Amino acid sequence: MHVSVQAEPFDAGAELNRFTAQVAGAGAVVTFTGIVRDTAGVLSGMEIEHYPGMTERAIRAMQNEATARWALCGCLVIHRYGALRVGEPIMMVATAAPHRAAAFEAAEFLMDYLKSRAPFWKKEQAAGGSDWVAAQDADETALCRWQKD
Amino acid sequence: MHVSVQAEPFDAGAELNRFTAQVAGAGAVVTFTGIVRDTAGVLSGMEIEHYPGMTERAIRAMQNEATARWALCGCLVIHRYGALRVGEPIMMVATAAPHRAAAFEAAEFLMDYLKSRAPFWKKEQAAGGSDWVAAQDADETALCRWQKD
Amino acid sequence: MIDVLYFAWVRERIGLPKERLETSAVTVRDLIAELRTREERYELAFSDLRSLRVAVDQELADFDAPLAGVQEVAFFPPMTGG
Amino acid sequence: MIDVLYFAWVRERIGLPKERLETSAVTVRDLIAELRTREERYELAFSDLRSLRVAVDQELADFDAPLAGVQEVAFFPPMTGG
Repeated sequence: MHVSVQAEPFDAGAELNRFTAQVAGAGAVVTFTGIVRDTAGVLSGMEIEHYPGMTERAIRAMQNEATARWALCGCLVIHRYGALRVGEPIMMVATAAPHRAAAFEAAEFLMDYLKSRAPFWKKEQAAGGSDWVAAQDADETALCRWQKD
Repeated sequence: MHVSVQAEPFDAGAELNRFTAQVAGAGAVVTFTGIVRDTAGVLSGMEIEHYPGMTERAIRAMQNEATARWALCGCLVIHRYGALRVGEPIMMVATAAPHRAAAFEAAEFLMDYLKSRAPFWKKEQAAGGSDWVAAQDADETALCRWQKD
Repeated sequence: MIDVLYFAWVRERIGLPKERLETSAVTVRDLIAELRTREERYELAFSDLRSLRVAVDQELADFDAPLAGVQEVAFFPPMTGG
Repeated sequence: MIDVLYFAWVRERIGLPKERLETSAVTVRDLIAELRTREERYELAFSDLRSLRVAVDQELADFDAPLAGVQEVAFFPPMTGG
């Protein structure tokens, strides 16, 4: 289980290979990489603010829950903050499990929680100014899927 | 859209980076890597047989359907055949989409179809002999999720 | 003339990966019936159709698929890729 | 004494990331009421509680969370990570 909250860019491919080499007994590895996307062709970059201390704590709690719930062989979260350029990776999640369903579900669980429960705030920068990204109702709704009955 | 059916091992990290560099407009990249797993600690390796010609054709049909259904920015499938050792990668899927839900769903769709609808057959090798891997009912059931009403 | 291909344990039971046959079979099912009468090893390979899958010209098909104009038929167990 | 932290547009509206306060507030809601009476910029930041989230000692909390023994309270908009 590894978490890194960092300002520097990272190499998703190198992280995937390092992760896979470390997990024992896994038959399935899933990764998610989030990339700064210039939706409207006007973005010059992105600034991410976070809450040092709480961020790592919140991510570790999510990793603990995912690891226990899906019996993961391994679990990685990298998330950047600070100034990011269009096309750069924002964050990455990797999960390893004996079978594919567990690896996929755990990765989606981590993504849904990182979206709405880890203290990061994105600000998009364009020529006309900069704006905080609004939280999506859909992201809040996505969490319902993981409620235990 | 890229498909490679090959005997040689591949570098999943390098493939992820190459894939990400090629897709334009994607905010989300999901990968799945399948690894030869020694469940019982007795496996010496795996042999994968396939149906040259039909394999590529079947995978391309799955990629076409996934690309249309989830409006993918890109889609990659690599699958090996021949002799594989424990711990080696068997296959890899990568999907790129504007948002995470589409990238995850398309990757799971491709995996479910590759499991049961692409002409590959796995034979596990152990000290005591070798045996064809039996198809799982669960893999057949998984396909129901993707039926359109 | 039609090419008939065998994969995995079907290939192992029959003892060859491919053969070229002259047949008057109208459907896949007819072809299987014809093959089963040939030799013990075919009877063994085709004894349980529930554990067999068939592709006609490289597309998955039913046992009732017609063979008119078909160049290639393949028999194999359920697939285990991924 | 309690540390009060502000993030994203809450920080921008109030104009500082952190301050140390003497307060007799019993709950988060009491603290917000206290802050709103201070200056226009606080009133502006706390005018719509539905668009605010709060963490108490680095754990997400309700506005009714008690402040006894608490060292750090943070106010921020809904999170947008991932």
